[in-house]
Amino acid sequence: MSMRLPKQVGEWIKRDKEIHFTFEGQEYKGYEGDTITSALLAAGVKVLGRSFKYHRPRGVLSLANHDINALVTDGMDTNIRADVVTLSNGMQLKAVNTDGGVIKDKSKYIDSISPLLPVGFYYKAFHKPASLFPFWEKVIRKAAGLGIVNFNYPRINKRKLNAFCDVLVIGAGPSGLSAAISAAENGLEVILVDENQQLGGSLTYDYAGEEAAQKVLSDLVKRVSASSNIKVYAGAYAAGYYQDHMVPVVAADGITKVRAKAVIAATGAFEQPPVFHNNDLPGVMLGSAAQRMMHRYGVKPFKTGLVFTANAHGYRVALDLLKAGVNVSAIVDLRAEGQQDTQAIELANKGVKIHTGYCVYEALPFKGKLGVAGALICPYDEATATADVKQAVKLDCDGIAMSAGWAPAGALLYQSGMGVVYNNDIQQFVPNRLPKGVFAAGRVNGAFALEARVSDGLRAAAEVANLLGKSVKAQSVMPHQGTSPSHPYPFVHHPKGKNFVDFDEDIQIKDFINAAKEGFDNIELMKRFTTVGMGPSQGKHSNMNAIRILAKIRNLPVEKIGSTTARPFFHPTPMGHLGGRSFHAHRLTTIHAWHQAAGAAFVDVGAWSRPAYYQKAGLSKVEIVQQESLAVRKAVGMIDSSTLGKVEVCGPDAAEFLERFYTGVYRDQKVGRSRYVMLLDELGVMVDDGIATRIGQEKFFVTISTANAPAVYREMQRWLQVWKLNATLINVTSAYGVINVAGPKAYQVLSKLVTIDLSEDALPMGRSTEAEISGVPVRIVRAAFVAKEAYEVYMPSGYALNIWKLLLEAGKNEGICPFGTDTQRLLRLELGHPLPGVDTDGLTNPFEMRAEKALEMDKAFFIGKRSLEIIAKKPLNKALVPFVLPADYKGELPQDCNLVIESGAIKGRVTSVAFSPSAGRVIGLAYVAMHQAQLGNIFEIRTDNGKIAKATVVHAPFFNAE
Amino acid sequence: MAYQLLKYALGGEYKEPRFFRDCQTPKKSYDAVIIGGGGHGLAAAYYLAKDHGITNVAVLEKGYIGGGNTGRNTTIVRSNYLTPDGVNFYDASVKLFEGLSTELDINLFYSNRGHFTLAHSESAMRTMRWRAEVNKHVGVKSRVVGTDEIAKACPQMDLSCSGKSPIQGALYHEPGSIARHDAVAWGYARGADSMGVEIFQNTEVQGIDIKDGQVQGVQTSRGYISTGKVLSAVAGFTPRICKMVDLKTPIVIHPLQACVSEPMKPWLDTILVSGSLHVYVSQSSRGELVMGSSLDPYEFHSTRSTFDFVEGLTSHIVDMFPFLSNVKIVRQWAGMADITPDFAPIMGMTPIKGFYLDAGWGTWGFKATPISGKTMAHTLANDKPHDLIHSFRLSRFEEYELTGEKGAASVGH
Amino acid sequence: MKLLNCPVNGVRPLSEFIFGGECREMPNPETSTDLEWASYVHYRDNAPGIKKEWWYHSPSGTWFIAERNTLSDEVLSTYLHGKAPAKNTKEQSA
Amino acid sequence: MTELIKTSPVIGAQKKMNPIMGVHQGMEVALSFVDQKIEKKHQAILGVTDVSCFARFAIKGAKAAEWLEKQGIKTPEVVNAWLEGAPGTMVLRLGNTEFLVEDQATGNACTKLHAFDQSNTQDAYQVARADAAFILSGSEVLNLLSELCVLDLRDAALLNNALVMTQIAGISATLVRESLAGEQVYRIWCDSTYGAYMWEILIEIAQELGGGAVGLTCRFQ
Repeated sequence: MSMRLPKQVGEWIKRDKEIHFTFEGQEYKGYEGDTITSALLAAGVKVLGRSFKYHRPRGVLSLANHDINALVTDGMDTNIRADVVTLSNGMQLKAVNTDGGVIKDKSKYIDSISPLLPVGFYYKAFHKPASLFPFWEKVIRKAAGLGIVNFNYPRINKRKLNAFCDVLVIGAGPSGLSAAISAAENGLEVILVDENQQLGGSLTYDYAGEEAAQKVLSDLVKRVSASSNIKVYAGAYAAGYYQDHMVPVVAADGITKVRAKAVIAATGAFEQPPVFHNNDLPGVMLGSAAQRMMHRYGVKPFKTGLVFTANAHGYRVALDLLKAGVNVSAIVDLRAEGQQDTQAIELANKGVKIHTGYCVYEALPFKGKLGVAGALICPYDEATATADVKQAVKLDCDGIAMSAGWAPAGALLYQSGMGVVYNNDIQQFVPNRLPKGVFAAGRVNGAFALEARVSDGLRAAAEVANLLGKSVKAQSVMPHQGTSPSHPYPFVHHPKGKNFVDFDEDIQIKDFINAAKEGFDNIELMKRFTTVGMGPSQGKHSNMNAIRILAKIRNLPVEKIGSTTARPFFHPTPMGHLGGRSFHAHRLTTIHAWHQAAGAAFVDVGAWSRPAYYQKAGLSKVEIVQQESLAVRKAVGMIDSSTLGKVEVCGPDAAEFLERFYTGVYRDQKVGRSRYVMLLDELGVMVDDGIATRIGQEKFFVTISTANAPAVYREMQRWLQVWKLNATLINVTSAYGVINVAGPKAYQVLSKLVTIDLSEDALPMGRSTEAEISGVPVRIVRAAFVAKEAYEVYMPSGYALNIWKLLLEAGKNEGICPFGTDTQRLLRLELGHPLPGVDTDGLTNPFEMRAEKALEMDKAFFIGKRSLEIIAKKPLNKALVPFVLPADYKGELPQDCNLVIESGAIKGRVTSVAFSPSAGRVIGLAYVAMHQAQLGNIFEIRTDNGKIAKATVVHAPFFNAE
Repeated sequence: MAYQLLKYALGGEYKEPRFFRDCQTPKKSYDAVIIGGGGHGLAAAYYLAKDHGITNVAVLEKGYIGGGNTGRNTTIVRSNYLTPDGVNFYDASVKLFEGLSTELDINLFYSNRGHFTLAHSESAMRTMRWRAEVNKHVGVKSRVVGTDEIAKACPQMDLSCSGKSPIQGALYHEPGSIARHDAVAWGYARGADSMGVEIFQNTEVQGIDIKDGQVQGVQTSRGYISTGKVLSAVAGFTPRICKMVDLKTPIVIHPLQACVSEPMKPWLDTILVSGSLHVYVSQSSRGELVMGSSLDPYEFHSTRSTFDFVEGLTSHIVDMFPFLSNVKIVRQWAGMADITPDFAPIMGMTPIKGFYLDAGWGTWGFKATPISGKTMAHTLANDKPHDLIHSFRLSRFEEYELTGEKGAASVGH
Repeated sequence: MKLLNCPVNGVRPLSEFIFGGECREMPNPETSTDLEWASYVHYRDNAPGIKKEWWYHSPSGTWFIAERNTLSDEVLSTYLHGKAPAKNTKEQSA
Repeated sequence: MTELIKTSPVIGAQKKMNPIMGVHQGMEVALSFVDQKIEKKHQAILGVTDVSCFARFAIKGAKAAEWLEKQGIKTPEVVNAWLEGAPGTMVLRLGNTEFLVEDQATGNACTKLHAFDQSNTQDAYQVARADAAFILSGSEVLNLLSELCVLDLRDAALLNNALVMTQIAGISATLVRESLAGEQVYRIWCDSTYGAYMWEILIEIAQELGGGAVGLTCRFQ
């Protein structure tokens, strides 16, 4: 039967736009602007879900995303918050966490065995005997969790934007709206955020039977939309507060990261459920929820109901219910003195029976706990918090509205570093210390009366304006008048329990008492043991009540209990939103497109993508690499080495800089000569190596290995500052392309393109020269990294692709063969060159690499020298040696990182190993114990499958070893 | 239904005893004082009493027990380290964990899931083989596996990681497990308390009294306590305690963050770690995805959360599991990790007689809880370091004898 | 995200910076003992407090010093190495 | 010997969109993408143009400004600023002592500067650069930038002759706003090896927002 009311003033639904959907297989209709829940309620559906632990039927509690009673799935998405997700046509919805439907849920039996499952029971069960735990674990895991994840859900990349403002106002209730307007009038740029689709906060539902609130609201909203200084984000929540006033604002279409100069949290308060037996039955709801139903969605909460209250708000709710035609059978007020205001009088005049000093002892379920059949009420003694059951009376009703108090929505303020005190006039924590630029206004700040909330907003706005350099008159707020909006202990104990504090986790009063008995009697331990507030609604409806209970248990003032830290997020936030468009920055050389066309298999090196080798149909990677390497040994090959780090060191102190930075000598280096450079860290660990070419009296050109380039260049910059040398560093990594032409025929090929003499005599190893290729200035360096006859050609990177093509053309007859990094690895291994990061690790020192020749220990200083002097005094315990396997070796090929084993003990490891077609055998580099390191010694490598390969220590280079 | 539960059904009054006494006033002196009521400190207290009969012990906790990194980590237990010493140490820990629920008579939900360290590059694969070979050598079940085996264990994962960093293989570590972290602290607390150890919460150490290089006692917010032996097991607070005794260490504090999703029905059975994507993820017994990432990029002695962390983590998670786009993160938090230069702990004796250090746990402390407790108890009781922790001694830095765990650090991660 | 004031480029989000560790005086390698040197390279003044730190602004390649409270994360001042401390301001530079 | 031409660092990414290629300032670049009418529309909403081909000259060192002035090039007084240092030529001051001179469609200062040999000038060292450079225009350009850059780039925050070295799409880049043929456009320079990546991101977002690639011809006709 329909519960839809006639058109309400200010309702959010468009009655001319019908929307059709199904829930649990049944067809329903709602209106545009309905949430899933409001449409179901309008259709008379009360049971919206099943609880997490006991599978109890659940209906509306807050209708404001302060609980997760109504979680549904549409088959595609899961854990959809039905209370706040707006309805759309064709939705096919089911409740999550049921076994056979929300009404027939087969797991409902758990509720009846709940006495077996007290708080923390799972710590005390299932582990004995240990052998059975895996079985129990399966059972438990099956019971855990809420919705089922859909593995076919599409990847969503939501945009993440940045926005800036003077002041961010969070919450568009009376205080937030007033603050925003006032700030804007003071010339400040304002962003106003509210999680609801429409502005107004409580002004959109808390009417007390009148329309005054409506008028206030429409006036405020008019002024907001009239202001050019206010940008409004409605239907968007502030997910958290982060350092320096950064607040991510989450909307359906993505996140806006707002960076503000000041933040005003006008976030209001969450209504808290009073706790009594069966307070979770469908039909038992918060007063504010009932008001939202009526005024936002034009839905009647129930036909005959009573209001269980302990504050003035309950009376306002009752008036709204009457206005909506609900038969209010009684107001049950926990407080002996009740309420003496106009609303109370009006209700009395309207003939509503008011029981002061009474409680709802229990809500009476009808069959299957699917709804409320009535309520048992009885006198209640606030001092002892006991109910006089003997005098219990039964009232018939199909619903109960609860208004007993509020908890400040202070999460973001806590995250910003707020300090709080407990205000006894309003029985609420309020800020007493806020960081610079953070302000609170409205109910979160303890202001409850409408006028107080408005003036508190103006007060905050004035303080912001003054902070940001305006000078405006300070505003005062009058302190709270009348009864407390919150009751200090709205709990009705009951032998049968089922008086719920945390609806997410099915936690009852006795769970807290028992947890305390077991020693979990401070709020953090209690939270962890009972899991209160750890569910998806993050304690919005439960943390404050938990604190009140613990205070009572320990007989301490609430203030002494303190509260748990409120961590982000305010509402659970989708990973697709948070991740956004995940960027994957990568670097490509100018020649990349050619490599792709040529079928290169790419490998990531640092941020770069480099050809590992060039695929050929029908050939394995290993075969290709061997072919490419043979081409270099027998004819000529070329590789795009543009990714090398390149730095020019200029100035009078250029050589001095290199002498301090690297381990070698550069002072006496002649222009046009190249020298090896090795970099250590201050511990004497080998970090990187490369080549330094002197290209002018005061100018060196230094190469850094690809992956280390950014870090090494940073270190160069830092040390230059520290040493205060007269030198300038220029990072030319991307400015120059590098093509390494290598092999016996490299000379022939290159000579076709340059006019100068490249012969061994004219340009021996370690020399460099300037030249031209088709009018393009290039530098040619003789370096022997992959082959003795090799030329590194440097050119402005814009020309690299076309010069690469020229070389290919020029080398046609010589059979020039492009090769990749895998082949380069083999080639340099054949020459016995260790690679930093491959043949070294995070602890390797030059002695272990047997690279003493690269160290000039007589220099006054180089980075790491002092540590090397200390290390040199210790016995060396391993060394890097070149090794070969017998030419006739037939066993499993050893792999990099296989271990060197001697009489069952680890003595070292292989760092590089491969079959060298040029050497005709398996060659490699390995760390071995010193006593194994001498030439000709045989040591044992354990291969993947555990077999032993006997390796012999040799001299490098390998391919002409003998 | 497990019989242990029946007792709650029968007999109305709830008769569960306290896990541990509510100690308020310390005695004048104790045989040993343990600073830090986290897993490590409580475990050390437990084994001091159980293995060595030393029960006149006070545990001093500034906040509440298990409230530090014990309650903030992502609860992964494994032993697939790089050096034989490291592997042996953590393997001993795994073996203790396996029997711990029974020993402490509390269900730790110790759940053996298997642990994949994903490799997205050849250099990462090299490190995986290195670790696998060392693990095999000392008898720990780790091996290099290909993408087919990963796909079998986690068919839902996009092995190409949305095409951004294709997975090439992994190190599979069979013993990899997760556990209910709080319960570990509570279980040790109960065990230690039942043997006479006194646990003081909300008790802050304000100074440590030393005469001629020998510990005399500690000044606390509950008064002076005299003792000859002090164990510092305070993770992120180590520098503050060491400053009290003027002890230099290489430790630096970086926040380490984690977050948890809303609960969903179980689907992720294994533990996944990706070094290059800086992601580790498992699904808890509650059905939440528990996710962590790499350390915060700079020194900071606090536990505040950053948005950068959760942005980076989720973008990588969604690369691995595109279908999680609309699954929600409920909560994020942070701990203070005490990082050492060689990614191994600092354990044992110090130049100050009677001052023992259990620190440098960085991102790997929870998994070592039982064995650190056991070996530190042994070290205190015998005043000489347990064999398992010899290579973790503080003096290794001055001696230029850093542990090889650093080796892997610079090798393709 | 935290903001940091680069002495050359002004206030920027932390994502533009790289932390370079504590800025420490190197002892004289010639006169220092092995132990002094070992403790210089390995040990840190790691208790919370106000530290001189290296920070690097990547987009401009600028190393500078920040005096930062490692307990509160408050930055007291930033300046180029060797230059006189400049007051830390938070106006957006442009 | 035939003069070689350079190729734009984003040529690989551009060719996927089969533009009409051509040579400008000795570099092969995309002159136009399919249809001029559409390009005009993109330009008005969110147009992305690759101007990596513009001639550039860069110099670094304590005496760099002095040296440029000697060659008759005006330089910005303050750090991180730019001005028109010669007709049709932008002079960007990158930090304290580094300058980037860039000839716009009409400028021609760089050729002269390159010709000048400063091998023996002290404290003024020529910087070899390879930039990927772009022009962003249109009504949605701030919308795009608000996703890619964490700085406030609105008119009030980014002064007319200001220059920012920041991160765009996660990589280091230099950005200024200039007025080009009467419209406010943003200029972006980044390391050429990131050019293809930058181009693809810019185009991806531009297309989402109703814009797209704009060729040199359309931009400068």
